[in-house]
Amino acid sequence: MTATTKLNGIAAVNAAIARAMAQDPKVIVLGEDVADREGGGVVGTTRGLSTRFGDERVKSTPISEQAIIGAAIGAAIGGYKPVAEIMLMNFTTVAMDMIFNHAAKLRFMSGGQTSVPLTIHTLTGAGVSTAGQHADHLEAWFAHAAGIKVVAPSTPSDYFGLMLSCIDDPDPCLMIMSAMTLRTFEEVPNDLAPIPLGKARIVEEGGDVTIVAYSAMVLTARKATEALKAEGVSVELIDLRTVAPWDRETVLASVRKTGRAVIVHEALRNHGVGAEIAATIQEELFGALKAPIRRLGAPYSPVPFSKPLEAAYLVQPDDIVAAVRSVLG
Amino acid sequence: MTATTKLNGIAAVNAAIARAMAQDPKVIVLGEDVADREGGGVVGTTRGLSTRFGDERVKSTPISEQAIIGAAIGAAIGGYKPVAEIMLMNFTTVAMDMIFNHAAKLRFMSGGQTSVPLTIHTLTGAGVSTAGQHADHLEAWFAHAAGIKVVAPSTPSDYFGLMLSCIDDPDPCLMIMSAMTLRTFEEVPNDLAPIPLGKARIVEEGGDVTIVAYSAMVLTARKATEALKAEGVSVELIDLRTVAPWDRETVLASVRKTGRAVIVHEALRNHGVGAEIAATIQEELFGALKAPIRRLGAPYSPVPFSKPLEAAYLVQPDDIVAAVRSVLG
Amino acid sequence: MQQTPVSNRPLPGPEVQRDIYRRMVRIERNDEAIRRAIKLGRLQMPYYSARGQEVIPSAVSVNLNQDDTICTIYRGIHDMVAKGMPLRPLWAEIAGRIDGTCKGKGGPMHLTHPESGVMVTTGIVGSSMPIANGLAWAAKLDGSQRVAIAYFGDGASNIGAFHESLNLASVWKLPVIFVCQNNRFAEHTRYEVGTSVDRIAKRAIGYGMPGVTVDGNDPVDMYAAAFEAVERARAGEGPTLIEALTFRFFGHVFGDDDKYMTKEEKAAAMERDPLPLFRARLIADGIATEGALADMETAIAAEVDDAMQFGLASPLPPIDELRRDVFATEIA
Amino acid sequence: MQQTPVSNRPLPGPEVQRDIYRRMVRIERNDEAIRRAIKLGRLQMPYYSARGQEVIPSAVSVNLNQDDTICTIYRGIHDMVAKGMPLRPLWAEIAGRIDGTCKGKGGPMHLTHPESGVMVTTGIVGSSMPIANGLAWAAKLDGSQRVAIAYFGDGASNIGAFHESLNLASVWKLPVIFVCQNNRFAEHTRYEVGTSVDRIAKRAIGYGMPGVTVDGNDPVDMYAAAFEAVERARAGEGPTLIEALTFRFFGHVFGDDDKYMTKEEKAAAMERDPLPLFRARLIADGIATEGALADMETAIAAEVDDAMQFGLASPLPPIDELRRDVFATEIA
Ligand SMILES: Cc1ncc(C[n+]2csc(CCOP(=O)(O)OP(=O)(O)O)c2C)c(N)n1
Ligand SMILES: Cc1ncc(C[n+]2csc(CCOP(=O)(O)OP(=O)(O)O)c2C)c(N)n1
Ligand SMILES: [Mg+2]
Ligand SMILES: [Mg+2]
Repeated sequence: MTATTKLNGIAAVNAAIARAMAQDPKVIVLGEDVADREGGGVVGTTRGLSTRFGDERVKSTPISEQAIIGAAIGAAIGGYKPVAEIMLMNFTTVAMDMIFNHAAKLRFMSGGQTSVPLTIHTLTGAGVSTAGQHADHLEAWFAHAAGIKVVAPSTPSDYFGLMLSCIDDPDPCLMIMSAMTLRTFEEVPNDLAPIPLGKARIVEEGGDVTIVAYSAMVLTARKATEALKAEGVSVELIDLRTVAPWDRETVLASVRKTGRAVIVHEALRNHGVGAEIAATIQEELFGALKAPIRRLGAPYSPVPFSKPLEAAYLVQPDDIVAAVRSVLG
Repeated sequence: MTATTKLNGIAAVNAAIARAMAQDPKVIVLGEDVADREGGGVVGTTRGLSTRFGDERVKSTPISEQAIIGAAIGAAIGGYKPVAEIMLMNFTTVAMDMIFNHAAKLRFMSGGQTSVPLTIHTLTGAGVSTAGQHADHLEAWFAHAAGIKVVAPSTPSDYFGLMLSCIDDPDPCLMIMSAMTLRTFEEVPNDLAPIPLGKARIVEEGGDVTIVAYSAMVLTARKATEALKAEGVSVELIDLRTVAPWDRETVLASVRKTGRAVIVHEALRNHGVGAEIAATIQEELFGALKAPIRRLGAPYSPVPFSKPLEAAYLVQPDDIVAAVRSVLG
Repeated sequence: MQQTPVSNRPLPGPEVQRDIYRRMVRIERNDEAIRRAIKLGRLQMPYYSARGQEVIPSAVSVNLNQDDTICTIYRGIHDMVAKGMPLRPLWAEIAGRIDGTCKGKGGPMHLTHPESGVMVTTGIVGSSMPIANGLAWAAKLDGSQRVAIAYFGDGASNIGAFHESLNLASVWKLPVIFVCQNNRFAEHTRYEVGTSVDRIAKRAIGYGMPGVTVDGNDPVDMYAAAFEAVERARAGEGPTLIEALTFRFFGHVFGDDDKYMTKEEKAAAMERDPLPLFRARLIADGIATEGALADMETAIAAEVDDAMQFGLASPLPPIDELRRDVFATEIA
Repeated sequence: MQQTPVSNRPLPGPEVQRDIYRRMVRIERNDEAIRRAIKLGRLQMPYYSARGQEVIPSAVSVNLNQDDTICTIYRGIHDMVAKGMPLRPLWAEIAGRIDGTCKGKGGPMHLTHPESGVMVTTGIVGSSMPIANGLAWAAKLDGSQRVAIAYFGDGASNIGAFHESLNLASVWKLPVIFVCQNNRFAEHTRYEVGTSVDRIAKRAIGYGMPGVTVDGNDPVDMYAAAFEAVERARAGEGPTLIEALTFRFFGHVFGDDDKYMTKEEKAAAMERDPLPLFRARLIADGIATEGALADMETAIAAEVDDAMQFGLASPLPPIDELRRDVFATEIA
């Protein structure tokens, strides 16, 4: 029996980075407040790492996101595997040139001579009263950029296993840590293998309808799935885990079986990754669908502060139940 | 008979800004090299404006895109209607915080107390050997951001009429100027009325298949349409003109009639605006479709330099013809 | 760095000094009430208390008119209160209610009140500065004498937007004042860990702009620096960078454990609490009597209490507010 | 600004001077050949000629080893050639061919050649600097003596990335050198229209970093500044900002009309063409003979010609190169 440790998402990411650093001296860490002198990260993602691996491998930075990602890119093409923290996803907007024009493109533009094995992790998500500039889900932007992978786990084990894969990957990866997914604890095997990028997880098997979700919306979808089960609806719930590249095979196989799909994400519904998934399903499974594919996501609005508005902004279990009912006709 | 002037896209935008400045003293212009001392814009979009309207209303800036958009936002909430040039769309990445976190959100976050009647225009597009960092089409990012409108004209008249509407609009608008669309000239009526935002234009009426395109891809789609006509295929070609919010009514009415849709854009196919349109059509017109909706766009790659790769990167008329044939079965 | 010799410095008269103190008390009482309400669970919000930094915006704001504008940050309620934002809509906003400045939609990090000149509150480090430039440009285009203030922290002086903003303000000679509230820390990062220069004011040299470092806990010093900067801006002579040294008493976000500094360091800084110090000085200098100050404080306490009651009693916004103010026209 | 007194300055010996000249000639002949090929329609590319700026990277590069790294910009072919990038793959790349450094996929604005230390070429103003920091960090982590150079223009000193990079380099004491090639213009914008300080080197003060302004057309001056900065970086003493004054002979992009400057101004600047000036000096100082220089020039002309022939004869890349190098694994 393998030993396990009870971890939440933050502790899981922390443990994964620590394991990678112990195994590979090329793994280095940077970001605002990441060293222990500064508290090991505002939420503790990097706690203990500078003490264990030294101040040269774990460096707190000024508030300079362009400089953070730039330094990470340079170190990466110089042979290192940097893990960079951008505190919140909205702050990637001040580093978008570095991420999009450089990290994602250098391998291609150099004809394969340089590579950027960089991992960026960043927190986001509504539901914790942080309002308009601290909670956006921008994964669709990165999915629409060639050369960068995006993971958005929903469980401690997935945070652990996907972080290992991101660090190990020879190309830039962005890990989205959703506030709502970081509270739950799970027993995670200490020797958990890396979880391959681009592979979805079937959370729940079922035959009537496929629900595709990721990040916090997996938790919401689980609640909906329970409610639907009670009504006798057999749901197949898929946690994408990796948003780009997403697991077409698993999703298409499921919808081929169920004939119905509901896609859920926290990001804006309009032009969200749900659009790509729906567009792909209709193209690949035309004629095999029993109902239109439904998409659920945030309304076309910035994230509001006031509690009832914030709740209405977020997809709720009932919204999913209603969407499933509508496709069941 | 109204007088007309022969204009290309650049001259049309220039004329529209000039008309707006003449009519409304609150319209002001800023950007790199925009004043006449600096040549009136690298491609001439703002040529003559500082001479005509003075150096205080038309200001060349340092190379500081955050400062450019920031100054534009401040002036906008201070009662002006700034028209800001960001030379190339890839450079919006250094100003994304200002555009996304601020320009797009200030009205909402202030509960309607402040507004940002800002117009940004920016050039982009492959086909002119500018390679990996000067030619991306990022409209899907902005479409996935609540609070900003995106136009992407394809003809001189549309550049003219849409620029007038953008400047006049009480909210932030982004105009994409595609390199490939700026070469053709057209006789534009001097008193052309503003073209409403959010309204598509039916370029060609037809009954067999709907092609939805915008920006440079309208030109490509026109060529395909000619070729298809020769084969006896009746194409309805829609130029979206406004990408966000896009004209659902016109597109859905057309596809309801034809039962088939092919969507084309220059941006990456994956997670492009074509995904949103396809996802919407399948949801709204389920059962009325005769074939799966096809999407054409750039392959998952940065823009390459080498000519044959650049040609392969861009959707060509033949690609559209083939997609149309495939939906015609 | 330009530094006016101390002897020539503009001094705040008695009335102005009392006005500064009044603003400080409003800030401090209001801050205390917010912290209490959070502790009691009556407010749910991330709170970035500016306790300890009261002098800075108070001494700046006595030099401003109502139509002068400010752009501030998440730690900015002191800046707004000093500028004259009424407390009732402020409380309604931080409680997420419909009578809030922003109908509850912006919340504490995005409080906005153009009527009192509070134009932007941002949660993004550095982003108050580029927008303040635009307000200053608008003031100039209007042919007005208005000035714009950008408030920000020491940590924000390391981000790109700072640089672009100061450079643009200088080449355009904008009537804008960059007020850096240097409270020694950026979240948990000590000044010198993130900042490569001993005095942020020195960075002004790189922009051909006057830069001064002042004791941001000393109302007289702070007043003088603000006075000169405002004069210069109104005279069309361009921007100024003011670095005001201070300390935040409650860490980065209310609830922090302050582990990243020593107890002694914190205690020493808190001994320089500007409120009791300035209060004693006003009395000692014969500028105000104990009785008058006590009356002022009582009145302010009542005002804060009223605002809190008002805010917490205001209704929550209806759900369709999500469709309003995204654009001028409601979303269908 | 720190400035070593002229008398104490490190001087390049005769061999080094000849080496600087050799690099300058390689740059100049190569530039001329590119311009000719564009005019003849044999190359299709936007070309940002660095004619006139040959001294800067040449005098820097004689202080560098092969494994020292550079990050440069669209106007950077002179920097690469000076660093030792072979001309054959350079030509194949700008012709978009499979034998190019980047298999034709990057093109002239993204030439890359790690073997000669050319790690990044960017088309985004300012973006060479943040990445050079990372290369310097890697050098430090490796325990090596390597240094990293970031080349950029005067206009780039006004963008946020400049500020963030210099600050980080300073607080981390990175072995990086920021070389600003101040050619008086940013596209069509004159230095003082966009830049708020009379000397960019002064901005170093704001980062607690040495900053020097040198005549970038004077090989001896430029050598001295680079020598000191490289020494300092290798000794672990941190970064330096060098502002090298120069002029670009062919405007922003090859084909420009230069309307934004006066004819006299341009003529005056071009009189200081560094190539003939340095050539004459080498001969006058007895460092090289006319004959030896002529031989060198002939050999370089042949090398450039060979490279051009090679590049233009190289095959175009196959279409499936679009699926390669997006990720390490080919796209399916
Ligand atoms: C661009 C960006 N990066 C990071 C953050 C997270 N953050 C919020 S406040 C803060 C510290 C700011 O320090 P300082 O500027 O000194 O202001 P203070 O909070 O001390 O008043 C950080 C890093 C942010 N809001 N924006
Ligand atoms: C972020 C960004 N903004 C604008 C541009 C367009 N642009 C390309 S070169 C240039 C001028 C740069 O001037 P300078 O830094 O002085 O370098 P030089 O070209 O003179 O060598 C500009 C504005 C760009 N490439 N990137
Ligand atoms: Mg601080
Ligand atoms: Mg220049």
